[in-house]
Amino acid sequence: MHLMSSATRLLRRHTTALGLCCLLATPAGAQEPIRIAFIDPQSGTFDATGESAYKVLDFAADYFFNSRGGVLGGRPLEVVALDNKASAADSQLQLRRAISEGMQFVVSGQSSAVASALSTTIERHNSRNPESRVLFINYAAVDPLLTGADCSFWHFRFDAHADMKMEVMTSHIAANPDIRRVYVIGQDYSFGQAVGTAAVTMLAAKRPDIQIVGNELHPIGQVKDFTPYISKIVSSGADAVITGNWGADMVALGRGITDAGLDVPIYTFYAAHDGITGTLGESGKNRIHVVHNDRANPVLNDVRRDFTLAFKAANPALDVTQPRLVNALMMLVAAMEAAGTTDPYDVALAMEDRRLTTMTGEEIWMRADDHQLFAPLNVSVHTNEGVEFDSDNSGYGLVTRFTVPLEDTIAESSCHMTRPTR
Amino acid sequence: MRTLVLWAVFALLLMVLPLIFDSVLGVSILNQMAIAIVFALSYNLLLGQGGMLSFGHAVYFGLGGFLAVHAMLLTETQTLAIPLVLIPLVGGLCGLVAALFIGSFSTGRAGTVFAMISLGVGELLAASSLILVSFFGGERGVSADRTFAPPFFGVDFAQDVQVYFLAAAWLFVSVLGMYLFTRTPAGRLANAVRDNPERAQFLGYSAQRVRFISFVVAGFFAGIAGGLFAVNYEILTAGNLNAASSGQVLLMAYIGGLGVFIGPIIGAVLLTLINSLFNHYTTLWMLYLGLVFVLTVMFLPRGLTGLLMMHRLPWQQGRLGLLIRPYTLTAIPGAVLVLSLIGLLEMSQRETGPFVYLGIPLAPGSAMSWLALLAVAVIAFVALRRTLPGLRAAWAEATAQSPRSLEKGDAT
Amino acid sequence: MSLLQLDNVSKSFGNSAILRNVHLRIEPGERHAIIGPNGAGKSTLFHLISGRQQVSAGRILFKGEAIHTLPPHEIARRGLARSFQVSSLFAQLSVFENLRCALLWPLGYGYSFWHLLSREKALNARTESLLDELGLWQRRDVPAGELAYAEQRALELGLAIASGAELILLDEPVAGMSATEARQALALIRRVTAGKTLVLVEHDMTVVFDIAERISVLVQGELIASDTPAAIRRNAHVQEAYLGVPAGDQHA
Amino acid sequence: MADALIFATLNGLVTGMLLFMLASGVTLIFSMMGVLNFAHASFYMLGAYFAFAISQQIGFWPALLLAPVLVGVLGALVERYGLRHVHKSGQVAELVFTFGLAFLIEEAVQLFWGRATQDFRSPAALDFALFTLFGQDFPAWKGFMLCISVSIFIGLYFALTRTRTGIIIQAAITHPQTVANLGHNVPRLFMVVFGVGSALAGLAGVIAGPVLTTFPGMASMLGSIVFVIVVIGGLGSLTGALVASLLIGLLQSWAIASGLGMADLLALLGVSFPPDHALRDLWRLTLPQVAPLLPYLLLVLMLIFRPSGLFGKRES
Repeated sequence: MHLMSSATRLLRRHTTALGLCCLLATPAGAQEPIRIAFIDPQSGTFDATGESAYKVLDFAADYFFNSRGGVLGGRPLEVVALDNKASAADSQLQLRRAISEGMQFVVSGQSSAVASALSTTIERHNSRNPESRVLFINYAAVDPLLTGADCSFWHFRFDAHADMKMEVMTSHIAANPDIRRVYVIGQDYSFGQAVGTAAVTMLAAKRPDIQIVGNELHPIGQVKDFTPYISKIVSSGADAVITGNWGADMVALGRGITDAGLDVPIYTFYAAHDGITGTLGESGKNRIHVVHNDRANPVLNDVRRDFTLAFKAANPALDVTQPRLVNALMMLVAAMEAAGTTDPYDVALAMEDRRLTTMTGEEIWMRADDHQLFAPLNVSVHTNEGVEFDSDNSGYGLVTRFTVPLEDTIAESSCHMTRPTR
Repeated sequence: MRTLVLWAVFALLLMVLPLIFDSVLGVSILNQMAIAIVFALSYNLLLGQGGMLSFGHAVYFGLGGFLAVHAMLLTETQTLAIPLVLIPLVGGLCGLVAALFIGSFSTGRAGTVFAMISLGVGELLAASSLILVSFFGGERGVSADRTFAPPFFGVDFAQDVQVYFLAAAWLFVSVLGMYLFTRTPAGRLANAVRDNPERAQFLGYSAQRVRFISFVVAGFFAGIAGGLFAVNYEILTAGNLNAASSGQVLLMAYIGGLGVFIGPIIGAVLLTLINSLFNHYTTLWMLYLGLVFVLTVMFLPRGLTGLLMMHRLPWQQGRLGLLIRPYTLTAIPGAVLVLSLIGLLEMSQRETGPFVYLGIPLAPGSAMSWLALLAVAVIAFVALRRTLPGLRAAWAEATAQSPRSLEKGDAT
Repeated sequence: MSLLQLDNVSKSFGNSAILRNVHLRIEPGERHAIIGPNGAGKSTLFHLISGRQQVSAGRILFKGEAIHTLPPHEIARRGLARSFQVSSLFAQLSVFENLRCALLWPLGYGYSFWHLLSREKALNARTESLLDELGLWQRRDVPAGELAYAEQRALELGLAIASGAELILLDEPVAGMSATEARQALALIRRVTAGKTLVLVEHDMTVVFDIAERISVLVQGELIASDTPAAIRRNAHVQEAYLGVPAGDQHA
Repeated sequence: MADALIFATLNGLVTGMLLFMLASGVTLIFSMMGVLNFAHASFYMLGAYFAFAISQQIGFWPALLLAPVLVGVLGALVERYGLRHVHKSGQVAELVFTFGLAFLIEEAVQLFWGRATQDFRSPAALDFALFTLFGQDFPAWKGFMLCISVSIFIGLYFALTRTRTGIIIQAAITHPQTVANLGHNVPRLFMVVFGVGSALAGLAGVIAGPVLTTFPGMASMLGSIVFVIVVIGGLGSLTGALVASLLIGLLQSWAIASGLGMADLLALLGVSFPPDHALRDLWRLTLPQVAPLLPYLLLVLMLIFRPSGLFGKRES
């Protein structure tokens, strides 16, 4: 059995001995590094995106900044991975570790549950300890409440939320005349429910003739075999499926549908990378559609192509799974440079209403009212034709087929943020 | 008298600890330890003292925690005004009530039937926590801000250190409470029913009733631990009452040692450190934890405190000196063997780039480093095999009953 | 009114009858021995009386009240204690703890979790005196599991008599003991059960004829005789059952 | 609606038989050695991973034979050097040992194969639709699963009732000591039974791996369901395990297929509740949501009212 290594998590440079917690004495001599805490699951079995996301962020920090003289006059960026084991309690522990070691920026996004817990904790921490404030960069948790009812001055989201993605998805479906019966199935929790309700309301508005033939919720992480659900989909005569599933639930559902010989488009949020593309492979071709704010293929410019090639060279077994992380890092650094400091309050102000051209050549904008990022949203298809960068080294990858420009993705803000004083 | 001194030292230690480990991380680990100790001790009331192996003890911890966080939420929205100091008691009462209900039908038998019922109830509640969203808050859980509670002598518990003192106070009360319980008729009968349920019946006691009392008391203290969790983390999620949390407390009690009262305390401290610190240095910490656990079950059935207790006999006979030399002789190759094996495992996780292991630069790519580590491991293993018999002999001699102590004991 | 009364008690597992309509009367203060070859159902009889097993038919009255439907702990509370053929002790608890547990119910502690055992003077004093009576003083803090065989039998007896029960059932108290040990155990039994009603099952005939005032003989689940020791010695049926000598004439 | 029900029944059979293959091993091991093997589902996972690794080198069919044998040998070694050693410290220690073992195997699998889902596919030869019912294909692979598990049941049943070792095993189920007194080497018998039980789990892993996705969490997903089946079926009874497995498989499948819920029940009774009612979660409850709960509910009820299970010969 060839010893395949998966979790490469080398702590770049730490001086703490294994004591209970004798603190980090950062060497004063060399330019003091700006340390960014990456709090996502590194262990646990349900979903493995935590590690590949860390590699992308860590590599981007070196590739774009450290190798080019650092930030704020030569200070290197250092990304420290902290394992939260996908639990709210452990996220708090790791947050406290980050604060102990003087980190002022936290990047996380694995699940909406952890993100909302972290956002509330940071809001409380900042109001109780003004001297050690922390800024929260959410790169993937899509629960609309995070920039809606539960929005916070210290939380910035670098991904479109569920309703925005549903707008794009339902527009793409509406544009397809031969879809008349849509089946919605999701995991029984806030995100799954949000996708369900959004699908029903938006399709009713855009294509009243489309019939929602099923709106099913299944327990998260409990379903071993999706066949009973699939036989319901088949008997409903659906000619399109919408699902927000991720991890093992996405793989099992995707494979179940394709195994049953159901040749219908499946609209998803997370049906790519970390073993999912490889596992779906041929049976998913031209069926799996993913709504996301990235353009894996065709690549628009050389900056993105060079970055991806460099990343693949350094990590052959991994893919650039979360390009949003690079966008977030670039905007964060731009705000630091503009504010001339790493103080979270000033960086937050500088980031509000900021526009930036990403490595993929697209323009993104961070709205000030609710700290929600807007970027062009795409519908890409799982195929092996026209794929310059595949995932899981499977020959299959995502090719963008439908794009909605930034302006059209803007949804009005429902956030009433309590803005802290200096 | 001697126990009074011990309790005073314990109280003093609790006061001093936050001064030594005063960093934000240090205090939060201490808080976590306090919660884990109360939870592990309440578990040992069932397993170590009462002989009831439960795979669902996190149910009482979780339910207590959820009710506590709901109480904090009601205080936050001004419908109630419960001081934060009493929140753990709210958790405890909820754990008590849950144990009253579940204990009524599960304490009929100990052994496998009890274990299976506890597993069934645990899984039942964990699965339903994602359905009853109004109480369990679905997968986002339920969160509340503790600073809205009426201040306690001017303290609003915003800072972690203040929470530490609340947790330490409850820790002291709980440990004392559970210690005293084991010194009461009901506590001592729990041991009797553990050893021989049938004989206890012939002395006038229903084994089911005795187990039931221990079960309810354990539920109460598990609820307190849940309440402390709610105060410290200000959030409860479905993960707090699933099988993994029940498994964690089983590890703590077993590695610490079931037979001795303070066993679970040592287990809780050790595992909290491993859970919060080790995962910072290696992604394989869960593997090492699994190995430590399996080896403990196989070679140290009475846990770490059991190992210490085994040394009481030679210590009483002043023969401890005999063991020092063989211990060091076996410890060195043993340590080298373990470290080299860990090195091999860690290196397997590093695909490219420099890999510095204990200060020694190694290259995962080159066969040289693998061979070197392997050679060190083999040498250490051989050395270990030669020194082990020495240790066994010394151990046999140290624990042999000296004739003098035999005469004293055999008058009939 | 006899202390213990068995009316046509029978017990069968499936279709094999272990005991068949046993009639027995035990008077207060009496020392009664039950003898019979192995497999005669003596231990089963004890299990039925002490509630460990349920009767298949018939009834058992203790102090005039029916106890054959009660669970063991309720029977024990009414003042009926028993020892076991194979020592059944609390292995991990010390000898002192074993005896103290036996005293908890009689001294009215019930299921209390509000009394601190270390502060209960009367309870501890009573336990110490019991230890002394049993001669186990030296082994006070030794876990019961580590006692020598004879010491375990002494503790077994101690647990039975600790509750101050009026009726004490002893299941082969001197089994497996040497002659001297048996003599010492017998003296101990006589001393601690003074003034109490005693029913014992025993194979050692010297012990039986030394201590028993009445003897019942159980053979293949039937009580064939219940009389004074002298009468039993002369009883033809008993000889036949024990010695296998066919009786002169078959009684009806 | 009828076609969904037929398919659900068919699928319930497939999952039921798969669960049986796991439960049969646990029942045998538990009734003979009184050991509830928490690590049994981990052997199932190992079966899937070994088959995945072997099938990459030398194809699927040899893997179908080799992987279960490998898992069986591993199981025997675990019994020989682990369980037998721990047996001395009592039943609690054994339970806790297998619990630790499950934890360890899960981490070891992640060490060797990483955390991502493995692309373990059923062999191309069986990658066609056996038949199509109302537009849904019934993959041949699931037909193959059914055949294997049915033949395992028949094989096991005859092995236990007709062969000499089978009779010894049956005897040892209820009276291990007497069997030992008759001169049979009971420890070796235990090792063989533990090995065969693990091999059965491994085989279940090989045939279920492609369908139920091979990833490190596949064991914990299935873990406790197996105990539910063993307890409900009755300790030491193979037919009990079969009936219970089918019961659970069909129950869950029908619950999902039916899609009924409290709302329909309330509508039937003509009762309605405001949407923000305190117990709104209960009124919105649907059978598919409750499906994963049912086995544990059955477990607790069975243990209270009939601890020996449906066909059990002895309690525990």
